[in-house]
Amino acid sequence: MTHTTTDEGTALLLEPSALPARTRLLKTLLRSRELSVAIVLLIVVAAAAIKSPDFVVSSDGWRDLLLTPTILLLLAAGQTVVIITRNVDLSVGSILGLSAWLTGELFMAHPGLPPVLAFVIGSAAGAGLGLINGVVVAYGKVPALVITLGTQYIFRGIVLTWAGSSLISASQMPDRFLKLGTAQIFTIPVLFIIAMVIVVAVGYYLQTARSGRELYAVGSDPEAAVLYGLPVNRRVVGAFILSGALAGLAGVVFAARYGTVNSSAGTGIEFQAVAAAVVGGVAIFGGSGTAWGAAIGAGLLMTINSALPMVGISDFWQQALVGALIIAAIVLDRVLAARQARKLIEARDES
Amino acid sequence: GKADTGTSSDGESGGSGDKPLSIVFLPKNLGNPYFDASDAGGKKAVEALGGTFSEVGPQTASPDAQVQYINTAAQQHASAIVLSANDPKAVGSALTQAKSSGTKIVTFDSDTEAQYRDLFVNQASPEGIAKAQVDGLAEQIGDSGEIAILSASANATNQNAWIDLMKKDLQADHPDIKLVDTVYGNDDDQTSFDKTAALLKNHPNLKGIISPTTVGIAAAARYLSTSKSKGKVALTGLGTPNQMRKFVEDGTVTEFYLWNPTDLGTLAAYAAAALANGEITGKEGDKFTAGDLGDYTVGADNTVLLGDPTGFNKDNIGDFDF
Amino acid sequence: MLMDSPPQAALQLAGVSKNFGPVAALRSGSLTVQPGSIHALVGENGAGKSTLVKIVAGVHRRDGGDFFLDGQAVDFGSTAESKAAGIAVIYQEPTLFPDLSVTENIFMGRQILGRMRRIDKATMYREAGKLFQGLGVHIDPRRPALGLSIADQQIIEIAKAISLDAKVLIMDEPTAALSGVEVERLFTVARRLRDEGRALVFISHRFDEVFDLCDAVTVMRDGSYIGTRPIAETTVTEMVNLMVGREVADLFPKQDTDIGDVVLKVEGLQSAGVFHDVSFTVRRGEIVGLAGLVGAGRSEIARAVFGVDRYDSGTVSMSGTAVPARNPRAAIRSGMAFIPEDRRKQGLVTDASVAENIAGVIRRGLAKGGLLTKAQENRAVAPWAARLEVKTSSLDAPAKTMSGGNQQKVVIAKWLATKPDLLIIDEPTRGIDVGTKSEVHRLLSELAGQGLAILMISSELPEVLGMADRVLVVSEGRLTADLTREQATPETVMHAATASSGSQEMAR
Amino acid sequence: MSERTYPSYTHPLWRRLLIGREAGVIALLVIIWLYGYSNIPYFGDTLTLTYILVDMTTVLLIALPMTLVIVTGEIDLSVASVVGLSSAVLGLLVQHGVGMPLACLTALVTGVICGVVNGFLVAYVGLPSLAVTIGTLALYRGIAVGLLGTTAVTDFPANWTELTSRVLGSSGIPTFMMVFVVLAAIFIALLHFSPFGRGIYDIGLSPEAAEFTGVNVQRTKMILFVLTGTLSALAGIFYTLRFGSARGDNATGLELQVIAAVLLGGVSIFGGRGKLPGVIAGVLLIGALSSALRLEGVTVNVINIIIGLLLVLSVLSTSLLAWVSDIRGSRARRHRVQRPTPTPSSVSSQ
Ligand SMILES: Nc1ncnc2c1ncn2[C@@H]1O[C@H](COP(=O)(O)OP(=O)(O)OP(=O)(O)O)[C@@H](O)[C@H]1O
Ligand SMILES: Nc1ncnc2c1ncn2[C@@H]1O[C@H](COP(=O)(O)OP(=O)(O)OP(=O)(O)O)[C@@H](O)[C@H]1O
Ligand SMILES: [Mg+2]
Ligand SMILES: [Mg+2]
Repeated sequence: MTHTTTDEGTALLLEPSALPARTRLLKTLLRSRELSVAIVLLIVVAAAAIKSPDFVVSSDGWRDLLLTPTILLLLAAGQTVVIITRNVDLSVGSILGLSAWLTGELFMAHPGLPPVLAFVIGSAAGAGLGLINGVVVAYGKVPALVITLGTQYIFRGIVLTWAGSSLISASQMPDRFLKLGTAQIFTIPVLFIIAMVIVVAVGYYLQTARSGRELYAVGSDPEAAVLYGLPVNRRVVGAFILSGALAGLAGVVFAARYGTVNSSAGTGIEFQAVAAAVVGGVAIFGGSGTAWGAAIGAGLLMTINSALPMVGISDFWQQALVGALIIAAIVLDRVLAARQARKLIEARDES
Repeated sequence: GKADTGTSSDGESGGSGDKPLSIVFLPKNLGNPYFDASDAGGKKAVEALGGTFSEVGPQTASPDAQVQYINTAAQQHASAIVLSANDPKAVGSALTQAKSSGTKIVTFDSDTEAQYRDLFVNQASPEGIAKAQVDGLAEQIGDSGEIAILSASANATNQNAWIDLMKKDLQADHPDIKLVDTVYGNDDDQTSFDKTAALLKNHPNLKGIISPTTVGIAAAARYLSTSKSKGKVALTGLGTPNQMRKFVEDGTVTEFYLWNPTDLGTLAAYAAAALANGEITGKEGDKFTAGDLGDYTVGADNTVLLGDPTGFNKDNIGDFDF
Repeated sequence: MLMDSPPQAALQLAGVSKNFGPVAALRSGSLTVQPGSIHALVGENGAGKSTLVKIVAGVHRRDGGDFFLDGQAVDFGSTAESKAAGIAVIYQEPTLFPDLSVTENIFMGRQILGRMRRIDKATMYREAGKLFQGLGVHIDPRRPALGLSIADQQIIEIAKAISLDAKVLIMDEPTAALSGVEVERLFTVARRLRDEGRALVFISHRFDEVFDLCDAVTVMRDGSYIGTRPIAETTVTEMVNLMVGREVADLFPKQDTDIGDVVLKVEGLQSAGVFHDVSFTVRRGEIVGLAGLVGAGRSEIARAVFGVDRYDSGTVSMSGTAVPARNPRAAIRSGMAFIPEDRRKQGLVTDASVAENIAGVIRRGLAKGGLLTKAQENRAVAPWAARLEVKTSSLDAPAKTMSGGNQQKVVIAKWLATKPDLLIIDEPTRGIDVGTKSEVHRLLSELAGQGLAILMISSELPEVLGMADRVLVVSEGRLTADLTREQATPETVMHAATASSGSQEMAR
Repeated sequence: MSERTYPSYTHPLWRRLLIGREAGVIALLVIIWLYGYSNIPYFGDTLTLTYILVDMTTVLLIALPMTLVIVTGEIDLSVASVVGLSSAVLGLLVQHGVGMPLACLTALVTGVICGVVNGFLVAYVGLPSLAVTIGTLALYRGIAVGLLGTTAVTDFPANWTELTSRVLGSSGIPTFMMVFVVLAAIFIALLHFSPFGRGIYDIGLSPEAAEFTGVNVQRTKMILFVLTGTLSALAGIFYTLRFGSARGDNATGLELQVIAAVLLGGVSIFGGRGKLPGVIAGVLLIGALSSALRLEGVTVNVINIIIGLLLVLSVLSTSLLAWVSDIRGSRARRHRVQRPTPTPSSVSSQ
């Protein structure tokens, strides 16, 4: 089996070890979906900045550019982990709402509560709800789509019951906490830093931990995962717990950022989270994709929303553009995957 | 009439006296402190009259969800529905049906088309509301420069009416002020917040924002208070004192306006009761008493007017709690 | 439990049974493997070998019987437990994660950890490289598993099992897709493991391999243990007799028939990476056998002919009329019938009823005014079920509750109901018990006698040799021989089947 | 060969009708109706019936083709956006003075086009429908909102808007239900009494086997997505006329209601299982339950929780039953396994 690397593309697929380490890394990076989405994101930002430099240059513009996607960033990273296992979590919007309300109630009851503790409690509450989703999906052997659709109704119903028609406003939460909503370190908002640290950690975990890699295996072929002796149910439950925890955290971030919470916080955001993951290169049927890609996807979706009016497109058309973007992303994925599969099969003729 | 052949048909429409008074308050959506205040006023009034009060409403401010609650109230043969409409037309056929089964319809805060209701309780004359906000802002920004409007939903009747009047006022009395943009926050806190951010970015020379909606002005104030535009971009509009107190005190907002929503709810409840027990029919010139608020007369277009809006500022905001 | 027999068996199963609903996959399976030995497990398709393996692996839980490991009674509820107990299994069907690299596939769940319990990729790639070197193959450790040939997939499975460092290594037909050289390398590794004192179980349908490699052999038939012999004390004939339970000649009741006009004509069929320049014909009354190793591409050729798969170039025609590509409906209209190899996934809608399955293709013709009722279906299918003597309690029983042989009869009934001119049948008797097997053979023979053209793909050499009027041999996607009934012997067929591409032109 | 005869059915008709999720849903519907009739004031009014039916008409219409799509194992999340888009198109045309018949027709054609786009991407490009329709959910809604901007078109002729609230005599049944009844009959014939319908089940149970049997999987899926698009557009026209208001954001979030109702009606999200009568009962169950709860003064939050629980439990019921019988089975097996066995040495010496 002598293999002369004629076609560079196939070489990267079939004989990556034959390439020098640096070339390999570079080529993998250049072909990665993360990079292409990031480039689109940069183009969007640049286009908006040319029209209106304030979009990036002014201190508020810069802060909002980073702050606006923060919540979706967290949700998309959590959603990625679930989608990688070939499931989906439609209840994240309701979990966010519950956690945001919980945060408000906590501060009303204990105004002296350290903000850190609010983040911990919010995430823990989200993790608990994620645990419910995960256990029912994994051990009930029922499709995640249906279960999380059901729990979406249930969790939202709980927030509604709890919150009723009231609203927790900024004046009812301590300033220490609300300041976090806009606090900056070296001009970078604290909430954004928190979200980025978490996204990077989740991405790193998925790449370098055994259990992280097992999530990919479970989604790539669930039956094979059982034959391998992988703890499939535990991994699925774990994925839902992580997604729930991040949604819970996003709820606390929501409370800090917007300063006002009512029972409808986070309504409908679950589709955006799924869309961000899909745009960021996460395959909807599991097995591939990164949390980083999803985060960039989230950044792109949210930034497009605020950039469109700058480039003169009425914001009524934003959603249409987002939809077109999602479809373009999955069509592109399919085309690339089909090309790769074909190359791999044809390469068998030559070997 | 046609559909009303059920078991509990009570014959006479209008329910004269002997039928217990039951009034359903149906705000645009739940979770809105403005409606909390008005419904509280309504509740007190209804209970004072010895009737049963109930407050129902959808989660989000959409007309289709409101229709279901109108239907339910009609099924229960409620004496009257007191409604703030999410769409002037979309709730129309449901209201017509409710009317035909004997329920009186009072709108408040946001009206429907006139044929669908018996009475509209107007918080303030649209002209008065528009003028208060425009003149207020003009004074704050020195009567010239770019301003923008942050409204609720694109279809909110009252908002659109006020915006039209504001435009006329601007043209007539403030030629140097330029309205550069109107954006819609859908009475959603997060959306309004993000729209404010976008407004400031898109219009670097913006000098003022008018937000004629309580959700919008609070969100905009919160954004402004943390941005470098605080104190440079003026903000006014319609808001509740409790929500705005903080921003008036920290200087983000100089003055904003509102009528007293509790009084509005009270007046609507008394009007509904008067209709239900046949005291008035809603035609121009009808008179009724609204408890402590005193006597009111139905004006043109079957409308009752509460009064002029109040301005809230550093000096008087401490006197209010709603 | 106290032991008195001196060398304690590494693995021992006795009287193990397993049912899948109404299907008794294993009635009474027994197997005793000593440490430091290689034990062959043989039996016909469907004898229950793989089921036995899956019980040892913890995939299935046994319904009854005893299971000891190193003398300890065990009962595995999951594959993780059996793995932890030191059992490594190479399953018959490769089970890889297509999205992951081959190295990750090998080490999944027990990756080598470096600093801070992070996965040490560099070491893993190195280890994988070493494993492949030991097996004498060239596979890049970094490439994805997607797109590997069946043979390469099997090698990954072997590498995975070897790297587990297990006390007991079970290999379910690991050589089915391998070439001679690769088989030899595997055997070297296997012998080394045996000499290290491990116990190995080797399943294969190739007797030469069994005699070459193993120390003892256990024969199974029809889900039951038949006997165990030291390899030195047995012969191929004895093994076959034990496996089949009767004289072999019984199995292939081939009638002589008159061979008529060309029905199917395939010319220059080509699909990149799968098969190349395939041309052949099948005539009325003729049974053409398509032989070759697993993964040679025979099924792919058949699927392309029938229009389920695409092809790049070439033509297919039925009785002189061209059949459009990638259109099974058109193929059916032209008179083709196709019984695919995977009965449960492709041949049947297992959750649907017997009646719905048999009526599957003809139902469009049954509808009156566009409407179709269950009654119409039942009326139409009953004669076909009767003709094939399908054993079922009622016509609305789901197909999944039936035995493999009966399922195959349902598939055949479904296609015979279309009154085809050509029947393509892929692995006609895979997983079918001996009795039904000869029934199927008799039926095929009878159908050919009535003038049906039959293209039969089979991995069982005796079946091909016994049934076919003509044998086509496929190797690596090319036709490497076209043999008459007289020319076809185990030697000529195997020779052509292992011919590597380009080394030999087709011997017409 | 001996002619065997086969009974057509294992179980008698009554048992076949009684087992299965459909029977459960229908029973639940009847129970709620009877309970409401005797215990909840005003529930017995014909007006209640009218309101339930009018409220659920859009869901009923879309649930018909949605059932077929889900039976093939796919899903269409874009339906509510198609409702919004067709509503926007209708409104825009009426605003520009186009006559109602032509405007309605154009709105329907819009739905067909939406369906073709979904169907093409799913069936012919082979993309997962979940991802595709999340994309078109945003796309179609975006176009709808983009087209109408801030305006709501309300000037529809009264004789058209009245159509949606007209009632059949004194029965309380809305006249428009006749259209639904005809459509339901067509869809039931299509799914349960036609070769095409059998193909739909085959695709859902085993797409590979269906392809081998000569079912045109791609074309079938295409047709089904076009049907969802078309009926969603019809629902959009109904919705617009009922509220007399065309808005781009009409029926936002309706897709989840439709899917919840379909799943509640016994359709498996994995495909291959489910019947239309069950689905229709499922939709009416949600309608009746919500109406009953509202009349009892239960608020929207509790209604949400109840519907969510119903959905989760109905899907779990099959698993729970299997689990219970599994526990029983494994207990029995453990008994067998632990029974005193011959020593290994005696076995190996056979
Ligand atoms: N999951 C299952 N469900 C139902 N029947 C099964 C299942 N697995 C195996 N069977 C049946 O059990 C019997 C034994 O199958 P098994 O795979 O053990 O045979 P085998 O000896 O390995 O055959 P081969 O040589 O073809 O691999 C067959 O009739 C098969 O159809
Ligand atoms: N899951 C798969 N992934 C990648 N390639 C595959 C896969 N299955 C089959 N192939 C490839 O397709 C070709 C034909 O395989 P296939 O097993 O169908 O051949 P076959 O001769 O019909 O063997 P069988 O005896 O199993 O029917 C081979 O090149 C094989 O490597
Ligand atoms: Mg086997
Ligand atoms: Mg094959």
